[in-house]
Amino acid sequence: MKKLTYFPGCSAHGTSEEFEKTVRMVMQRLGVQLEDIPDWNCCGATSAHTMSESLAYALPLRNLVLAEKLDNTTMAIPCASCYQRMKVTKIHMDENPELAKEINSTIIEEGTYQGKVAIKSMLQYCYEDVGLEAIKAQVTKSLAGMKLACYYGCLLTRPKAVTQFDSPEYPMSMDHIVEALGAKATDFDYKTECCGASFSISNSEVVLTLTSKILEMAKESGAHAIVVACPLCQSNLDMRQPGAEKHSGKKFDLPIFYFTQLMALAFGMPEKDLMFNKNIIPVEKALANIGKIEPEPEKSKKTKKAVEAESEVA
Amino acid sequence: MARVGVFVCFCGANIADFVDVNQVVEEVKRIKEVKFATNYKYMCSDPGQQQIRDAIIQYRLTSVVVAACSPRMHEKTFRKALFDAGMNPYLLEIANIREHSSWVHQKDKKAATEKAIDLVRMAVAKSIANEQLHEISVPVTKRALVIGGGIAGIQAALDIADARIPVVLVEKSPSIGGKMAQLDETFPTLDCSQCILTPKMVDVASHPYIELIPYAEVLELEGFVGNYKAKIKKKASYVNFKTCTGCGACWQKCPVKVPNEYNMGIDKRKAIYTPFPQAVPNKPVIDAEHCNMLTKGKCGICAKVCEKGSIDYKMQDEIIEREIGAVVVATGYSLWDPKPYEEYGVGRFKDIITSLEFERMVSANGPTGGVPIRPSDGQVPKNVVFIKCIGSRDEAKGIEYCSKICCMYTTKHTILLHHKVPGSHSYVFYMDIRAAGKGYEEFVKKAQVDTAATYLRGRVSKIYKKGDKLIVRGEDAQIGQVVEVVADLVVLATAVIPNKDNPDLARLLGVSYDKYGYMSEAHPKLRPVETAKAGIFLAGCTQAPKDIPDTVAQASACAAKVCGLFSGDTMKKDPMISSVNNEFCSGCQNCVKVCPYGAIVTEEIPMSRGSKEMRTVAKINEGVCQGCGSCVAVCRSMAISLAGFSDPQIINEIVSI
Amino acid sequence: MDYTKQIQEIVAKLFAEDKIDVFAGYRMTGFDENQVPVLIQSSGEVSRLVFNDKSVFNLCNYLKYDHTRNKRVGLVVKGCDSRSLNLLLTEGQVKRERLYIVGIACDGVVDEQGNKMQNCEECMFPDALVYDELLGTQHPEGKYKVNSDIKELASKGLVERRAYFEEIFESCIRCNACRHSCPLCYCTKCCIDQETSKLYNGANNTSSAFHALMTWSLHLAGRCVDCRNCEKACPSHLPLHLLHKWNERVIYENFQEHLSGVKEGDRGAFYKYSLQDPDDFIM
Amino acid sequence: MEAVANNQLVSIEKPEIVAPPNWEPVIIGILCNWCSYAGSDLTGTSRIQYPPNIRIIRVPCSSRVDPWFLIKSLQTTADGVLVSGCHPGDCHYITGNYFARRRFLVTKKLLSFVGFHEDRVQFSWVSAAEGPKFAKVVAKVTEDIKKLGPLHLYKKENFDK
Amino acid sequence: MITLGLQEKNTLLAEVNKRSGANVLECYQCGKCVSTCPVSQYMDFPPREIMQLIKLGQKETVYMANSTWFCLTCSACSGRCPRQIEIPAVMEAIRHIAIEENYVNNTKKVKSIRKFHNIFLDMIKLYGRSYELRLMAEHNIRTRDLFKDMNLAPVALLKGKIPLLVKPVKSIKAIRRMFKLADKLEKKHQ
Repeated sequence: MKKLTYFPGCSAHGTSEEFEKTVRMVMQRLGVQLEDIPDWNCCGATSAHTMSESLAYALPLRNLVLAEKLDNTTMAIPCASCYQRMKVTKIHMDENPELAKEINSTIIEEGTYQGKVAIKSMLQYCYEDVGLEAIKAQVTKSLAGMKLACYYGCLLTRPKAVTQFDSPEYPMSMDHIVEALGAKATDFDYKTECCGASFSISNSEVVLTLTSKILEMAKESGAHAIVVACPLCQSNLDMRQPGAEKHSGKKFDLPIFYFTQLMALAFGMPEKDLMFNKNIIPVEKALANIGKIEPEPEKSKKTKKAVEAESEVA
Repeated sequence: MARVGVFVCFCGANIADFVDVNQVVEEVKRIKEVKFATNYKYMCSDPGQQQIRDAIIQYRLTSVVVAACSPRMHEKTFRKALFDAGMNPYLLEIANIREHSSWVHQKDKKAATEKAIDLVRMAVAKSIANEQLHEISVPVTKRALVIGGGIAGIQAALDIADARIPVVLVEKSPSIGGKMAQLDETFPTLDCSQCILTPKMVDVASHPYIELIPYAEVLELEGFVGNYKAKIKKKASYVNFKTCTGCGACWQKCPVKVPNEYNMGIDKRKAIYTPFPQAVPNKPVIDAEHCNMLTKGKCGICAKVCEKGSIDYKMQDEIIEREIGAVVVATGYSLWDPKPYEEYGVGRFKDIITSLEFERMVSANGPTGGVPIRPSDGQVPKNVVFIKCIGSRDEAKGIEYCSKICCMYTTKHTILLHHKVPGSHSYVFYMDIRAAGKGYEEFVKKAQVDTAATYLRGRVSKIYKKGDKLIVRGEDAQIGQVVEVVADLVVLATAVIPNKDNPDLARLLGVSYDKYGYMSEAHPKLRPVETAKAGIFLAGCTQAPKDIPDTVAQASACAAKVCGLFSGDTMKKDPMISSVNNEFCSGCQNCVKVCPYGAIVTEEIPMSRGSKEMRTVAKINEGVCQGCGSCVAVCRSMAISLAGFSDPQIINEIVSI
Repeated sequence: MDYTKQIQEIVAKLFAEDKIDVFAGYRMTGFDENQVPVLIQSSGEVSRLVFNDKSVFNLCNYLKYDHTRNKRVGLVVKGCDSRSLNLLLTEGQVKRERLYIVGIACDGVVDEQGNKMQNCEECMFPDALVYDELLGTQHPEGKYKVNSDIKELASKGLVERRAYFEEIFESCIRCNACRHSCPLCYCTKCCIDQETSKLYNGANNTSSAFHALMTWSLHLAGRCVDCRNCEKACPSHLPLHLLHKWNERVIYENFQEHLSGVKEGDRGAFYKYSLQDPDDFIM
Repeated sequence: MEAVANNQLVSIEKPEIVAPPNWEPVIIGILCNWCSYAGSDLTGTSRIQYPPNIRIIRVPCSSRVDPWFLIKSLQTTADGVLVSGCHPGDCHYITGNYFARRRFLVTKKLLSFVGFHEDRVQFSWVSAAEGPKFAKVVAKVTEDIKKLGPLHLYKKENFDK
Repeated sequence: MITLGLQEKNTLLAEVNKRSGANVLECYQCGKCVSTCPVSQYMDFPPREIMQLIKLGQKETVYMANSTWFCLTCSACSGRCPRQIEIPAVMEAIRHIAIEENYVNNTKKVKSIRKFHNIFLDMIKLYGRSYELRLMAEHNIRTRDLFKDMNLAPVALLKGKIPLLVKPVKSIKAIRRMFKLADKLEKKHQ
C-alpha cells in the first residue's frame, strides 16, 4: 500500500465533509494510505496574505514543517485554496532560503523546514500518481449517460509557475478522470473562471454574478451536473445557486459534485455513504441519467465516390 | 637609413594660435632620420601639397609625416600627394596635432606645443617602420546567387540580370512567387497581387541572364567575396522538366489527395501537383511523401497518362555547383502558430482562422471562390472579429517585436470583407494602429469611415462558444469597459517570424543572426543590406519583418550593391590587412578562433624546403580579412602582422615619446 | 602509488605488438632517490622504467621536440600532465592517433624532500583526463582552492608585493629553462627572442627579466596546467607558479571558466568571450 | 608652494622614488579607430579642454592591443596607459572588444599582483559620439596617475646604466 | 485633474516595484487584464488603470482605490499578461502599503471585505482553524447586517453543511505565538 501525507484543511470538518469522506474512501480503494499531518493548522487562506506577508508564509510553513515529520515524499491536499497557499509558500521558501530561515527560526518552534516534501492537489495526485488506468480498473458501475461540466476554478491550475500542472486556460485532467468513469465531459469554456471565492460572505452580490455566468455556461454546454475539486467552489456554486437563479432569472438546477463523490459512485460504493444529502441542489435528477445512453447520431454511409466529391468541393 | 620629411600645418590659425609651429619644426629637425622639416599655412591646399611633392623628390624621402588635422580628415588627400610624387602612398603618417593638441589645450600653449612635438616624433618613429603597401585586387566571378524566389528574390534577380550580370535563382518550393503569390489584394492601393507579380515571375523564367533552379536548396558556400563556390541540391521532382509540357493530365488523374499548402490546407491538391495555376515554372512535381508509387510501389497512373513520358520514378536528388561572386539572401518569413493562445480556444474552435487563411478565402482564385466562410458549417459570416498582435508584442506567448505588417493587412481585410460580403461588419481589436507609410493612414481612415469597421482598443482576453457563435471578450480601453462581441468568425493576425531554418542557413553562409533568427545586417542604419560577410546581402523578411514596398526597395538596393561589386574585373581592397609569417607560425590556430570574419584558414606546408614532412600553418584570406588585428594580438609567436599597424610601428610610437 | 610493474608490462607489450616507436617515462637518476624523464627506444630498455610518487616531471614536454616527431609515442600522464596534453591536442601540436597514453589516477607526487607537492595538495583533477588505459583508482573531482601562496601575497600591500617580486625578477638569469621545460611553450621562435621585442630588452637584466616573465605568464594565462615543470627546471629556484596561479584565479573568478585543458577542444579563456564578462572595471 | 607639493610626490609602488620638481606624468592612449579615435576627434572639434599629458596612438580595434604593448609602454616611456574602444556590442569588427575585455582585466590584475597600482592601466568604452566623455576619461586618468606618482617599472635606463 | 511634474521622484512606483517584485513600467496598457478580471466591473480603477496611476505616481488615488480589496488573487490576469507582470502581487503590495500607512477606504463593500479577513484571522488565532458558522455570524454582527443570508442558514445547518462546533488545534499556544511574532517580523522588515 502506497503511503501519502494528507492535509485535510479546515473545511473538511465543515462545508466539505462529503469531499473529505469520499477522498478517504476512494483512496482506500485505490490502495493509497492517507497519513494526516499531526495537529495541522489553518493555512491562512486569502485572509492572511491579504493582511500580512509574514503570517501568510508562517501559517503554511508550520504545516510544511509538521508534514516533514512523516516519512513520505508527497503530500496531497483536497482543498484548492490550502493547496495554493502551501505550494506558494514552499516555492517562495525554496527560492529564498534566507527568508525561510528567518521565518522558521523566529516564528516556528516545531522544527526546521527542509523542503523535501512535494505538494500536490488531490486532483493532481489522482491524475498523475494514481493514473487513469488504475481508476478505470476500479470502475464497476459506469457513469455512462451522464454529461458533466468539469469546473476547476482558479487555484488548481493557476498561476502556472506555482501549480506546474495542466493548462491554466483549458485544463483537461478532471475531464479525463470523469471520462475514465464512463461519463461524458462537456465542452465547457468557463472551467477556470473565478467563482468569487471568499466574497461569498463579504460581498455575496459578486459571487452571485460570477456563479450565475458559470452555471449558465455549464447549462449551455449540455451538462447534467458540474464536477469540482474545491470546497469553496462547491459551496459557492451549490449553496448560492438558488440565489444565482434569482439573480439571473434563469433556472439552472445543476447539482455540484466533488469528483471523488463520482469516483466513489462509479467504484460501486454504497450511495448512502456518499453524502449526496448534503447537496443543496438535489442530485437525483442528474443521477437518473446514468445508463440512459443517447443513440449516436448515425453517420450516413456515403459511397466512396461521394466522399471524394465532397473533398473536391471543399 | 630612413629619410623622413616633416610638414607642419598652421591650419590657418587653428593650429598656429595654440601651438608654436616653428618650435615644432626646430625640435623635429633634431631627429637624425628627419632630413627635411617645414611648416605652411594650409598643407592641404595645392601649394601645400606641392611643397610635399617637391621635398619628396628633392630630399629623396623614404617616408612623409604631415602634422595637421585628424587622419580621418585628410589622410586620403595626402596619400594622393605622395602617389603623385611617385612615392608609395602608405609611407605617409599623420600626426594629429589639431584635434589632439591645439583644439583641446587652448589655455596652455607650452604644453600644447610639447605635446605636438611628441605627436610628431611618434609619427616619425612609426613612419620609419612603414612599409610599401599595394592595394589588393581580388578577381571577381561575375555571377550572383539569389536564394529565395519570393518577391524579394525575384526583384533582386531581375535587377541584377537587367544589368547583364548572370544570376542563379534558387527556390525551395516547386514554383517561385513566395508569400506574395498567396495574397489577394495588396495594401494600400488594393491592386491585385497576382496581376503585379505574375508578369515578373514570367520575366524571371524567360530572362536570358537568369538561371532558375526551382525545388532546390543551397547546401554549402565556400570561398570569399567575388570567389564563392555554391553547392546546390536539386531535389528529385520525378518529372523531367525538359520534356514536360505542363499539360496537367498527370495531376488530373492522380488519385492521392493531400492538404494544399498554397491554400493553407483549406482544400486538397494531388500527390503530383503544380502549386498554383500561375506557377513558374508551370511544371508539376511529385510529392514523394504521399505518392503511392514512391511509398508503396503501386499506382503509376501519372506515368501512364503522360504522353511525353516525362515521369521518372527513379529520379534522384542531384547536386550541382556554381561559381559565383555575390549572394543575395531573400528567404522570406513564416507565420507564427497561434496554438499557445489557449484562452482563445485556438485548435478547439474551428471558426478561428489566421489572416493568411482568410486571405486565401477572399482571394478570387482561392478555395472558396473569393467568399469567406465559417469552416465549421460553411456559412458566410456576418460579424467578423479581427484580433491583431497575435504573437507579436507578446513576450509571454510569442515574440517581443512588432511584426510591422499586421496593422495594414488587417485594415485591408476589413475592406475586403466589406467588398465581398454585403451587410457584414468588422470588429478590430488592436493595441496601437501603426500606419507609418505612404498612403497608409489614409487607408486606415478608409476602413474606419467608408467600411465602418469598429475599432476597439484592447487585447482580447477570452473567446468562448455560445451556441454556434463565438463570444469575443476584451476591454475597450477608450471607454474603460469590458466588451463582448458576438462573432461568426474570428481572424487572428499572426506574427511574422523568421523561417525555422534561417539560423542554419545563416551558419552555412557564415552570416550572423539575431536572437529571433533574423539574419543581421552589417550596420543597422548605414549598411542595412550588407552583412558582416563581404559579398553577402540581405533582402526582405530574411532580415526583419517588412511590407512589399520595403522589400522591393531592399531587393533593388541589393542589386545595386551586387552591380557595384561587379563593376570591375577585379575588386580593389585596402591593403591594411593581416599576413602570416610561415617561419614563425606554430599552427596553434588560436587566430582562427578569434577572427570575426572566418578569414583565417589553415594550410599544410613542408617542414623545410624540399621536405616531405608537412606542418600546419595559418593562412589569411586576403579577400575576407578586414584588418581588425584580433589575430595579431592573440598570436603568441608574433607570426601574424597587420600591415599599417604592425608591432614595430606601434612599439616605435610607444618608445619614441 | 607505485605502478612500475604495470607500466613495464604495458610498455613491453606495446613494443612487442609494434604499437609504439618510443616510450616516454621515468627512470632513477642512478645517484640518488630521485627520478628523471627517459625516452626509451626499444623493449630492451623497459626495465629502466619506474613510476611512483617521485615521478614528478610532465612528460608532454617530449612531444614538442624533434625526437618524437612523426613517431608513435607512448607516454605516462598524471592528471595535470593530461590537461596539458589536452591543450596540445586542441592546439594541433600532436595527433591523438600517434599517441598511446597510459593515464594515472594520481595520488599526488612528492618533492625532493619527500613532502607532497603543493600543487598536488590543491589539485582539482588528479586523474588523467585523456588516456588509452588508466592505472589506479579514480578520485572524485576536487574543489577549486585558491593557492595558499597567492592568498598570502594578495593580502599584502602593493609596496610589499613590489619588493617581493623585484627580488624575483632580479634573481632571474634569463636562462629560459622555464620556457624550455614548459610543455605549452612550443613556438617555433619565441616572441621574446624576436627582433621587435629584443630591441629594448635584449640584455640580461632585471628589466628584461620582468618583460620576459610577464609576457610568458600572459601567454600562459588560461592555459597553464600547474604541472610546475618550470619551477623544477629553474636554476634560481624562483616561485614561478605564483604568476600562473594568480592568472588562473583571476580567470576562474571573473569569467566562470573551468580550468585549462579539462575539456578537449577548449583553448582557454583568451580565445572566447561571454557577454556577461565583468565590465565594471572599464570606464 | 606648488613646487614643494610636487616635490613630495613619491611613487606609490616604490616610496623611495621621488618625483622631480614640476613632474608631469606621461600617459599613452591607445584608441580604436572607429569609436574612440573618432570620439577624441569630436572632443577636439567641440573644443573641450583636457589635460595635455596624453599621447594618442591609433589602432584599428581594441582587440589589436596586445597586453604586451601595455607592459612595454610602462617599461619605457609611460607612467600610465589608457586603452579605449567601442562599447560592447558596437564593435566595428563585431566581437573584437569582447576578446580585448578579457585580456585587459587579466593584465590589470597581473600588474597589481606584481606590485603596480591597478590604475596604471585603465580602460574605457568611448563611442564616436562621446566627445565630452573622452575629455572626462582623460582628466580622470591623468588625475589618477598624478596621484600615483612617477612610475619606475623596471625601466631600461634604471638598470642598463 | 492631475498635475504632473511636481514630484521629484515617483516613490510610489519604486515602492510598489520593490515589494511586488514586478516592474510596473512594463505595462503597455493593452487591457487584457481588465477583460480577464472577474471583478473588474466592481473596481473603481481596474488593473490597467491602477498600473497607469502608479506610473503617474498618484499615491492617494491608488491607496484609496477599492480595486486592491476586490482583487481575488485568482491570477487569471497575470497568466494572460503579455508582459508577464505579476498583477496580483502588485495589488497585494499596494494593499499592504495602504494598511501600513493608514489609508482606509471606508466604503461599505471594502469595509465588509476587510472585516471578513480580520474575523477570519481572529478565528485562526482562537482555534487554529476556521469555523464557518461563527465566521458568518460574526461577520453579520460586525457589518451590522444581521439578517444577511438568514435564508441560507437553516438550510445549511440542516444539511450539516456548517458544523456547530470546531475541533481546535491542540497546540493553540504555538499558533498564537506565531501571530505575535509574525507581527514583530513584519515591523522589522519595514
